[in-house]
Amino acid sequence: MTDSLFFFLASLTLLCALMVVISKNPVYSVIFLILTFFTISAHYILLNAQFLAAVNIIVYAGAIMVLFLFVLMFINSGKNAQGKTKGVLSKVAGAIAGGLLFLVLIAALKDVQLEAVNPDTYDSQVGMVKNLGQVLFTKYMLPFQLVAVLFLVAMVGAVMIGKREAGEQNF
Amino acid sequence: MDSVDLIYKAIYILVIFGITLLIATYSTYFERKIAAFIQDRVGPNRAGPMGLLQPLADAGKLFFKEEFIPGKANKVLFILGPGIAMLVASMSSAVIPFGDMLIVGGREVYLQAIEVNIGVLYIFGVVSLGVYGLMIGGWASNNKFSLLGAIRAASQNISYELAMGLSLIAVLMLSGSLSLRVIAEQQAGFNWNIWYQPLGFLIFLVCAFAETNRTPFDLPESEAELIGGYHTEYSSMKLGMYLFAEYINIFVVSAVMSTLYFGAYNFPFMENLRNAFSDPVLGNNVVTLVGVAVMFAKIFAFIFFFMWVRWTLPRFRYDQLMKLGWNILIPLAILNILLTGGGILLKDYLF
Amino acid sequence: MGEAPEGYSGAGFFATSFEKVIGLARANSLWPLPFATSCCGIEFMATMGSTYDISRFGSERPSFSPRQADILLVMGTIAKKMGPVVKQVYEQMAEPKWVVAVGACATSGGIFDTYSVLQGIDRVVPVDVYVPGCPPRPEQILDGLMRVQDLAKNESLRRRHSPEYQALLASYNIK
Amino acid sequence: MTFSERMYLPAIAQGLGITLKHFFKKKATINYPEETRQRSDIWRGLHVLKRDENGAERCTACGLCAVACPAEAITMTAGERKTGEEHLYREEKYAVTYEVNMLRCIFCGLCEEACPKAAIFLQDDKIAPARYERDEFIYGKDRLVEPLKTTETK
Amino acid sequence: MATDKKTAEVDQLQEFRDNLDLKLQDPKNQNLTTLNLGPTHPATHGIFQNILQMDGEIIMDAVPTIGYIHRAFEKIAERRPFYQITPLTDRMNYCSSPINNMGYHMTVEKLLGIDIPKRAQYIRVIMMELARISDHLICNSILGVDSGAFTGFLYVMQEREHIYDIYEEVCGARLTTNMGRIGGMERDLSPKALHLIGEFLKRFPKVWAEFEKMLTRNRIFIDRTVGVGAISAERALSYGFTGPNLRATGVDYDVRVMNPYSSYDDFEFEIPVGAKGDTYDRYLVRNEEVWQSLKIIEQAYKNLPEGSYHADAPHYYLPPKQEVYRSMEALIYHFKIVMGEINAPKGEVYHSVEGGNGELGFYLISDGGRTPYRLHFRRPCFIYYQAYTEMIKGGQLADAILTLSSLNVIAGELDA
Amino acid sequence: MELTNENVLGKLIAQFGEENIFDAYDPDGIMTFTTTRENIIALIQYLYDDKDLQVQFLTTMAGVHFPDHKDKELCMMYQLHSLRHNYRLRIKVFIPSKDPVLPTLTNIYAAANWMEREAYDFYGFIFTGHPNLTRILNIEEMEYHPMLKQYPLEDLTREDKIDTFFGR
Repeated sequence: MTDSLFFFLASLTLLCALMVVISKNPVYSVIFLILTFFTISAHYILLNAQFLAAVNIIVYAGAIMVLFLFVLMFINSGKNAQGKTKGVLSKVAGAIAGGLLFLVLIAALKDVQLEAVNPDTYDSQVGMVKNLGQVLFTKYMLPFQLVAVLFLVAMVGAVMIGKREAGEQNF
Repeated sequence: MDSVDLIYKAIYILVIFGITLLIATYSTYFERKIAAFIQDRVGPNRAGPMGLLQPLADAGKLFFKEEFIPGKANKVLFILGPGIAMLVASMSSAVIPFGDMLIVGGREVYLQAIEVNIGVLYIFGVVSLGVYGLMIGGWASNNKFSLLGAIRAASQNISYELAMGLSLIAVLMLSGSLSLRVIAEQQAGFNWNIWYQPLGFLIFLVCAFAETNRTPFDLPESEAELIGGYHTEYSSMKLGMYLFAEYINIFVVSAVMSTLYFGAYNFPFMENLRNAFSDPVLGNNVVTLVGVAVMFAKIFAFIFFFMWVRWTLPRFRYDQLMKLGWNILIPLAILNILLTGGGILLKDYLF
Repeated sequence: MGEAPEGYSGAGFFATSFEKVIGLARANSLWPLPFATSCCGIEFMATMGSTYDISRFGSERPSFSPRQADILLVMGTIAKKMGPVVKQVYEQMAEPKWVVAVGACATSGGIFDTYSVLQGIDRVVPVDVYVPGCPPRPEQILDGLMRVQDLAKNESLRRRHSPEYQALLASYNIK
Repeated sequence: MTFSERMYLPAIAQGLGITLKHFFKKKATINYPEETRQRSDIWRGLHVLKRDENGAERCTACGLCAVACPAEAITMTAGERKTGEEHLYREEKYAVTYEVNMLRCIFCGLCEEACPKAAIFLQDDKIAPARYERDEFIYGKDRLVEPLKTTETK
Repeated sequence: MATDKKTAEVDQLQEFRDNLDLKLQDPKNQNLTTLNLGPTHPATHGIFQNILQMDGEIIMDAVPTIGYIHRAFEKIAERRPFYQITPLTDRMNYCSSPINNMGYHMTVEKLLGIDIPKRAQYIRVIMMELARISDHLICNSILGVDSGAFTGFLYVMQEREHIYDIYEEVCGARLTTNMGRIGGMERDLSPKALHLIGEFLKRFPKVWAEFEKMLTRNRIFIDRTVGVGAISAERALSYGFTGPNLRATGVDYDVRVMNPYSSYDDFEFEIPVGAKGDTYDRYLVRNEEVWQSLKIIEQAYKNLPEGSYHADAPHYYLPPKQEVYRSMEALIYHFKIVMGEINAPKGEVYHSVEGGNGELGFYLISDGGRTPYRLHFRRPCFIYYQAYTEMIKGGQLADAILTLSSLNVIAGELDA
Repeated sequence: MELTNENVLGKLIAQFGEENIFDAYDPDGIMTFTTTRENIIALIQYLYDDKDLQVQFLTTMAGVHFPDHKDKELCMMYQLHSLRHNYRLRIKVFIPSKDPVLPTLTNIYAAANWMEREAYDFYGFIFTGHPNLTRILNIEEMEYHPMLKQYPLEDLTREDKIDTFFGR
């Protein structure tokens, strides 16, 4: 049951992800990207990481992609972009780059051995909120705080850049 | 989970869905009646007794109105928009505990469709998706007023989600759980969260208004400016679904507010009532049923409040709305978190 | 094959009572598009007001978007400059739609028998109900609304596909 | 703005208070068509062509009303009264046809004012009803002339 | 005269607007959206069109189009006898038709040289001030509607029904009153009308105070209106603003005081002025004017003189009906007046009254015929709407809508 | 200086000369005089700038058509108002209908913009220097200027009246 569900979800994810790239209309791309996030969230749930699943939806699907869509709507580039065709050179270059990436991935994954989970010691609650929190604030305290600071800096920087772009009134 | 439980869940989900739809349908009626009463009018009174069939007439009319897709619209997304709005709206009532536990034939039956241990996050996630319906619909209409409405909806929802989430965190700090059922259980009797979180509730209330696009935050569809906003180009049932989704959202948000801050199905002296019965099963069931009634009373009170406010206040302007969200509500919510944290620490220290 | 008894021929019994139900629903949920240009628009405000309260008929939701409106209430003078706009709005409305010409100006031009005023909107769109008066009292506007309700109640669901209706639209050069 | 006004809430609460007060107030609505609103006695409603005490038509087809009409809504043709028709028409001249185009009419009351014979009146108890067809609004004498009063009732 | 009140805010706004043109030329800002506001947009009460150039929500430029209900009043007036123009004036500013009526009548009376008895003048004042109240209360409550607060509108509309009741008792119609005649009023105030006015004076202040309470100090409303659609006194005067919209900028020009007509000099009242000329000031000025109008009505109502309600001008004022039936002379006058055979003297007159919206002027040229040779209306709305483009530039879409409703542009008057 | 009609007229004649300020009379308490189209703008500018007069408010502009006056068929009336002194005056300019050209007033009064467009729409006045002289009230396609006396008022498509009674 879980296996078939996994394969179904995985293929759906891949399909949606492909559609993101293939779709001509950027709005469709965004919508497929959102679908991709959903299927990934479903994967998280399969892995018993509900918190991650919810946060994935809230943050990525609920906020970031809304912003993407927002920007797309503003510039409304869907119609303009469709007319343009890319040159042969860029197509070839794209194909080569993609192929190389594929090769690297295969090479990297070829020798990977999945460690089998020991059913006796496996804690099914490992992905739950409480455990996650505990781990973050004990074992990974320093990286977590560093990431937080990094985020804060990035945010402040984004605000500064945004402000300087838009309004002469404030700065 | 055995099959009886599954059947029970299926029935319960159907019932909740039905009730949601019914309440949403009749919300339109109550909206019109309440508006009328506030404005010294009588409101719809010619369709059926006291106009009670008015929502059905509206629905019937909308069903049989011409389906219209504007020539320049993006057909797929144009149809998808109201669908998403409706789907997302009706999904969110799944995790709300409308009542405590009933004991039927020795079996404990919880009056909640799905118990998820991250119920709050679930609701939050689903609500945050609601904006897609408006955005996609508004964009697909290929109408500038719709597009403006869609853009307003997007920025408004994102901004107010933040403040909403932050105000929620304070509640979560108190309860220590993301499960709505646990949060509800902790507020037994009269131990409601509102007593500890008045500021948080206020922020949440304001954000709830904004998230459901109700006056004074109804900018995405403000009639005087954008005609109908994102649903300007919609006719027939697609419009109906948008309107429906709005009322379902109101219902859900009212339910969430009752659960988080007003003790859900809890009411004062419920223990006294429980102890008044000699049979504990009977006592439990009576208290639960009264609890359900209390829960719905709270929800209706909130729905009334939503409508009452709508017919009283002028709406904000776009930039003022943003200012209120980012400059006032978010700092206040953070302050609230700090205060709550301090309070909890102080309590631990003192007692 | 014998003749069907009266009332059972044509559309079946269920179809007709179904039509009746839908007709009733439509009649009680007529959302107006107030195309208010002048004085009659002010009287329409009075009709929406507490004293006359158009909401009793289920019509208090003014749909300024033509897609969502059921009746086009043309109130006030329609100048020749405005005529095409009226027609465009009418074309944008979704079926079923009705048009009420309220007041002397919209119905016939009234006292404005001048070079710039359209002598009655029935020159650009088909009108279902005429309401006289300059401006009509709110009672008369409600009266007009009730006439439309009568029309809606008795209208066949298929009327909008009938050749007569198509011919009517064609005579106004609509679509 | 004072501080309390800055806080949004007091003004909002005040507004909510006012609307709630109205929620319980007596409603101002008049249930037309079941009830009708009282109109003043001089309300300018639908036209009527009056008869005199003997039941004869007062109108003499002088045409003043048509001249006075700013909307040019009144037309009439005059005729000579024949002998034997004295009970029908008060003067020697009478209106053979008398038409008011109710769509054109703006109910300004100038015709009533212009009439030297007190024949045309705008009555306060009737309003021109809405109708479906344009032709139905040409009110001829059949619809304008006051019905004959029978002796027993009014 | 002009109080010369200026604030830095208005200057700032003006500067911002001036810079807009520069911004428009900036190639970065060429990517503007065109938004068509009207002619059937719900916020254009009445019909006019604005094609806006928007940068996001900010209006960079606007091109107004009017004439959607042009009805050729001035042409009709050249073809109708003097008395038949009264119904026309009703339909010009239909929110305050009695003022239009009376203004026209006073113009003709000025041409004919008729003096009106005091009682008729007082009745006129009462009616005109009632009309002003009904005009202002529509304008201010519509401002509420456009900002989303619908309910206050319906509260004051109930009161407007009572004003209509009074009209109905005086002339027999609700909106297009056709009230008054050249030489006085059509009929005297009936006891019932007097009673209704008394009732109105008692009841209305409470309703109006309640309406003010709902909006005036509500921060949302203040935020929406303060500084919105502001115009400086200089620009306003250059555009020819009059009435409440000019007074909101701080210039206390009021025809009722500057050129008193119809014994306005008998009454005590104040002219409220604003300072910034923004939407909020216009709202406040109108609100205060309603109170002043109430004061005037109260004075006129208390001191209503005895006497005739029309001038003794048999050539121009229709004789009473009873006379017509009896006396030959009256009948002849009656015929002559109705047929429009009484020729007015040659001459030209300008007369203006303080209409609901500002100086409502009538410029009448008579060549001695039965109809005016030329009748020109100075329509205040025509002037306001011209300035609208300038007033909304740099504001947001929502501001534009509130500015429009606070200017109280009435399409019938705008397009004539 | 007290603003009476005589004083103002004297002042203006002293400034612009007898030949440019003529036909002065006082039909209704408002001083009315005629000037030429060459002087009209300078005159209004003078009235605007003068310290004593401060006539700084354009009340209205109205065109009039006199088909019987030879070479003076069209008349443009400017009515001005000095708000500070509450003094009104009226200036007329007569021009032939063959050559209906006037200088624009828009540089002094913003209000003149639409008033001049209206005059153009109704009578066909051409205002030189006007920023946007197009029809304002009527449709752009209209081929005549409807307020000229020779054109009919009525919409000629009206069917529902018989003219015999109306005496017009």
